[in-house]
Amino acid sequence: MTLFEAIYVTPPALTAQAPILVVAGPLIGASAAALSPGARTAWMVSVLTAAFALWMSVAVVTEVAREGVVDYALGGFAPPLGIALRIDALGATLALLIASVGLLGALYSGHALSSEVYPGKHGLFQAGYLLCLAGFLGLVFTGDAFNAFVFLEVSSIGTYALVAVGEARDRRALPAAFNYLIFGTVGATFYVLGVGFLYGATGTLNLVDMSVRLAALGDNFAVQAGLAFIVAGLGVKAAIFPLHGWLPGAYAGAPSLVSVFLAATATKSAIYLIVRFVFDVFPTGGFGQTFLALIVAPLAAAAAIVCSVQAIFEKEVRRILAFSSVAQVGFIMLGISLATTGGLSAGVFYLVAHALMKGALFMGVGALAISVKARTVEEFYGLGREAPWSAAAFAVGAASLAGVPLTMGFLAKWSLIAGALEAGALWVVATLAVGSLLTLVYVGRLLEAMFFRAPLPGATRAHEAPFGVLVPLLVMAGLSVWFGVDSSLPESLSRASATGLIGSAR
Amino acid sequence: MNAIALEASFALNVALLLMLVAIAAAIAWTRSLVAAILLMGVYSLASAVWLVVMDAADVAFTEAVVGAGVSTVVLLGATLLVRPGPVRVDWRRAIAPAVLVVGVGALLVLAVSGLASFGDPSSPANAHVGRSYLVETPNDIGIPNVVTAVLASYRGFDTLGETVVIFAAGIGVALMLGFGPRSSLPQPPVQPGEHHVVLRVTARLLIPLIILFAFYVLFHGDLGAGGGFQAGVILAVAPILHALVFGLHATTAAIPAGFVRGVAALGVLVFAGVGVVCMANGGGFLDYDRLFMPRVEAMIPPGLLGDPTHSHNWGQHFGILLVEVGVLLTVSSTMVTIFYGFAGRATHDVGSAR
Amino acid sequence: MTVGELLILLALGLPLFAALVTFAVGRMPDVRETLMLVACIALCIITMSIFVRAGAGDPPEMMIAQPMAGLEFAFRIEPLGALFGVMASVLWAINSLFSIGYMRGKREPSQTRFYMCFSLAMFGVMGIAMAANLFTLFVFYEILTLATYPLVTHKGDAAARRAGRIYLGTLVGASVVLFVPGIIGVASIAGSTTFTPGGLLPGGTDPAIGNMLLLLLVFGAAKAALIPLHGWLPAAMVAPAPVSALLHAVAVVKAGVFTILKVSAYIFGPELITALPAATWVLWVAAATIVIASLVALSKDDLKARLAWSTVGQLAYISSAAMLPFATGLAAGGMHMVVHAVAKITLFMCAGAIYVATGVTRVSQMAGAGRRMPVVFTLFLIASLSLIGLPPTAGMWSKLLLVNASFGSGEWATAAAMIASSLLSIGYLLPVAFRALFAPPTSLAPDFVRPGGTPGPALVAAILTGIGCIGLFTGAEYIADYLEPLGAITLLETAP
Amino acid sequence: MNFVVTHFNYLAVIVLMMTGLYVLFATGNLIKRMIGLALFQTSTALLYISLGKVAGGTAAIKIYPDSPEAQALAAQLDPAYVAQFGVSGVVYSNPLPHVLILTAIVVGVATLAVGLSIAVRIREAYGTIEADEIEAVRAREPGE
Repeated sequence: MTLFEAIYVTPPALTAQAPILVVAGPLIGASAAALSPGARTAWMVSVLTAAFALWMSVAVVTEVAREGVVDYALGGFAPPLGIALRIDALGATLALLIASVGLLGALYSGHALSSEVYPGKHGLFQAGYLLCLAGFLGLVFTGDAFNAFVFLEVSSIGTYALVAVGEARDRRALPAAFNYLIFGTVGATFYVLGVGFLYGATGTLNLVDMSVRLAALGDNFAVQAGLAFIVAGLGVKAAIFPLHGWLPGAYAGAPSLVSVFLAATATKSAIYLIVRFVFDVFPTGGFGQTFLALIVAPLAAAAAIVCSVQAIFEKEVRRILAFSSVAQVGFIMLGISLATTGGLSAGVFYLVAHALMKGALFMGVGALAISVKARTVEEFYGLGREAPWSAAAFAVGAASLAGVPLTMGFLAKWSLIAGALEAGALWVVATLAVGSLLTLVYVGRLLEAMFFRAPLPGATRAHEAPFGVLVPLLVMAGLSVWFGVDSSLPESLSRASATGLIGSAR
Repeated sequence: MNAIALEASFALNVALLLMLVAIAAAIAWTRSLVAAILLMGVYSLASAVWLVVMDAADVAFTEAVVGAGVSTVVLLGATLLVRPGPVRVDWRRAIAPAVLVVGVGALLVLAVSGLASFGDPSSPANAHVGRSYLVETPNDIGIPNVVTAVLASYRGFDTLGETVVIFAAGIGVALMLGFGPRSSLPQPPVQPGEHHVVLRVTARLLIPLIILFAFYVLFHGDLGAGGGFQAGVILAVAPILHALVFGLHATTAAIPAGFVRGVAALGVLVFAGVGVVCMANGGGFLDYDRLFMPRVEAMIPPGLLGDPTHSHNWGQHFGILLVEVGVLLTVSSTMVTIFYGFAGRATHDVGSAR
Repeated sequence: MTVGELLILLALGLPLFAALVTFAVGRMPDVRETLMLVACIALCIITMSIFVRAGAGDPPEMMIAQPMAGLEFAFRIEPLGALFGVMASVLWAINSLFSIGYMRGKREPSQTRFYMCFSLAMFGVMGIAMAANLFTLFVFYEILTLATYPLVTHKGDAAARRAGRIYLGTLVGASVVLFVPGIIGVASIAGSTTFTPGGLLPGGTDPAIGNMLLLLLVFGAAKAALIPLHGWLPAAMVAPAPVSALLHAVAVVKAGVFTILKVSAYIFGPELITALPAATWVLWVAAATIVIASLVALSKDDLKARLAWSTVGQLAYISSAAMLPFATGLAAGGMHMVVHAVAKITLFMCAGAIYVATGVTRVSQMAGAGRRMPVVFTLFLIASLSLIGLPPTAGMWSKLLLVNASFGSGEWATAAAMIASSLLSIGYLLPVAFRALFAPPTSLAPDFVRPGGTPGPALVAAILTGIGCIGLFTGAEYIADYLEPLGAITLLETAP
Repeated sequence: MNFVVTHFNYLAVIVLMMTGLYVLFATGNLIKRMIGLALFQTSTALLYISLGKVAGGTAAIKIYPDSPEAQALAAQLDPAYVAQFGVSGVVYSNPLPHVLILTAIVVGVATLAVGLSIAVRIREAYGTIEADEIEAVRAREPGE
């Protein structure tokens, strides 16, 4: 974080307001996008809004680097009466990630959308996209348990519709979106239930106030069950095995922009909230960590193995990537449930790495599918020659996913295993090793199809994606490489996140 | 304390809850979709009554309007569009959910055993922040309805989010179902209700009354049960009634779908704009105390609300009013968008994709 | 930029450059191959000057990047690596010469891809040789795996694809599941992965952890083909002969044993190796590998399969050497690495030459073939002698040193296995050359399928390495001196 | 038994919630699923409201302390109770859960609208709203 301490990107008056602007900016932008007369205007609104959110996120990150934690009381009321934003290092990291992916996604949508969504719906689509962006950003910034639910729903309601829009390409998007809506709403309601129990036991919704009161309260069934419901509810959104049933269909069916954005941010923000509750709200070393270690960690390990195997046997590229996401969430949760500084920091690092690589992969799939409607692995045969740049970016993302050295994915796996070794959790090391091996198998299959196979006879020739699609794709893939060679930026952010949550002592 | 009054209200509470359980069981039991939907409406009405017993007047109002009104209409509309057969029941696929439900229920029973007794005034939930709102509202906000004060000011950010959720739902429905009937479609030769003179006259009379009532509910929100949401839903009834009696084409001609969509976005802009104005005046986002610059606030006549002796936080008053207007705009236009979406779909040949 | 850094960049850059040039001028075979030979020779010069500098106590080093704390991408040359680099570059040059003859003789398809991957593999080997730490070594180790994969599947038929899958699966799988956790374990104990003379891991490392790390790293380097991770090597025999030569002599397998030697010398250090029971366990596995592989080799009729199994056994010699609780073992292992490389590449080039000339692959069909190809089979005989360990070939010295080191450290089982294996290798190698050269020609004696027999460049290459087998007999002392920093050996003292 | 009385509301609400959840998962009809979901969400709201009820309290719409209504309400209660838990002489129920549930109800109807519009599009695309029939159609599609 020391990197950011001396950086000032905004005038002081704006810096003080930056936290709320990160969230309110996209909300206002969404309205503007919905009001835009044409597809082009809506796209420009989307890009400008996302850029603004990124700018403000950077301002918040620099402020967090200086202050440690940034508080922002909304409505001028001090918490717990009013709602407060509370941004710690982890929240700032996530915001930076979400806003960056948001901007790249917005840029990408300029061309990618036209082949997937009717032009007349672009304005609404961009509005929905910005609402999702606002929702995820709000989720990682809020310091209020119920406000988090509201932002969870802001992002979710938008997401359901955006996934369903994928019907224009593939009608299976519709049942997938419906499924997602059912799962997601049950999850959100579980979260509300859990918050209800915590509220019943503490009388407050402010997370800081809640943690103070929980520490004084000691063990209580309402509190423990409350956490269980919160983790289960958020676990649906985070696609923690076995609550991931909605994910493969949704990622496979959604328009590629939505898949990119969801894969890179949706599960991540839910994971963030779980971490927040377990490590920040619940007392250190208390029930929350026990719950993670005893319930979540075994499930995460199961996900890392089972879903990797499922990915190996999938035929459709997007579904392979989707199952891979579930498995990778397992990796992340394994790191987090170690509950050590090393493990948590590795989990956060992995989270960022995974967001970037999956973003590049889904963008790559979208770029490759612009000229040919390639869906299955067979239809990907030979695309490596026909669309070399898109394929190369895809390959970089895949390499990072597989953990090839000098990509961010390698460092992520490295720090995860190092964290597990440090914590003495050898079974985690073994799981990670086997999971990585399985990852290599399906990644190898994808790359073999693209680069070492001749196109199927009769397949239409693919063309390179347009420039506007290629640039964000290459940037996204480039980030995976850059951070793989010099990881000081994400490393320091994740380290600060972990020490902010559980201290550097352990 | 007077035990009899408490026990009487407790007995009412128990009776209503048992009634709700019976209705829920009937919903689970029935194979008719229409019956289930109507039972849902009854359920909402019964829970509205229960909510009044629980002193939640605002929630009761909303539940009656939204739960019994909007939800039922939307469900019925969707049912008409999909023309389903009877719900099939397969006992084998009921086993796993039953096990799940029993498990989750057991966990919930365990959880509530950790909660304070029902009605306990000293429970953490009632003693901490909840009580603070009651104590502080007269000073901080200065309006009688504490629920509105919390909703629009203390937790105004939640309400902004809530407005955005509604807006998002409008976007979602519009993306799915389009924006009312396409202009290319031929106008139906016979308007529905064309020959029902009584209906038309009654509707013409009712619509202004509905609009009037909506604004009453909006402005009354500070004082009693009511506010932007309820008012928005009621306001939306006016064009919906118009469409039902005079035909969707007539309504969309008067209030185009694009306009409605714009108003929905405008509502969010109004709400967020209030927040931004507060920020521009040096306060925090949605800090209504900074809604006006001091110079402007001094210009407001003390007797504006008819009671010059009572101290008013003008910023809070106007801030709450403005955001309620924003909520009203978004909610009413989203409700109309949803109606346009479902109703417009009906004029298409259902069953052919797009 | 210092001269040392320049040398490192050149050593890495030349193979990459060769790959690019091959790609660029792929349509002009003559230009392509000339440029490649030029690059080969230039690389030889570079590695030799690195060799000299390292020997003179001025090892080139270079830091490229530091992705994370304790994780460096850096190069530093030490004697073993310098030796490995020279060996690889010289044999690459010779093998390129051979390839040109072989590929043209067989009119193989997709030669451009073939040469490109060849150069990329060399890039990997150079990185491995010069790596300053385990992480850098690992990176190039994987590059080598990936670059050789298209070579193994060069034929492109179902069998080749299957072999490729086994090849990639075993090597990458072992890396991910064993080697990477091993590296990370080292890093989390020592704080870095830098190769440190005397051993990186502190002497007081918990034996339980030390055992685990040693096993992870030794078996993780699956290129060393210790049983049970040997399966990829015979499977990869579907590849063309130059590839087999590259895999078994120059690049892949040597990278494996080189890794084990480096791990033993610079990560654990002689002291820790002596203290760890796992070293003994590895010795037993290696001894078993030596014996089993020799017996299997004896049973194979296909010449290349026989040579492959022989390689499995010979590699286990070097792995044993790395585990011997005796410093001389390391130097002996390093020497055997070179000696075996030269001998094995000769054998494979001979096998390739026979195949190109006559289309014969089975030993049983080669009786009397020596009459028509005396030079090839004489070279085969010389290389066989070196592999068995008989004078006047270099193999004598290295085997003697290895057996001596085993006895010296009380590892009787290892010594016995080595001796037994040498006897067995007489059984599976000598008859090939003898029956070809001295048996009366039968009606089954193969005819040339290619007019002119062995292609010229291939023959020249084999002759060069054949001379090497004998030349190293006299030059062995120089190698021993050079490796002295690892553990002093004097040929005269150890020789009987 | 005492637990059943003091926590009766919570137990009844649990039964309601679980009925909703059961309807949601036990049926394949998409609209019935949405009904189950709505039931589940609405019932969760009842839990919050139960949490906020204060015995003898009234709706949190300020009644001026000296007004006749306030006096009438206070007369029904023990003065000590009013003094301890009342605000300016009137006992109110907790307004916070009401606010939260207002939000939750609105979110519920938003979900319902979006869910049903997707269900309508499913009917148009697949000709059915039964989950197993949709699954059967999907299974016949290429690429599965």
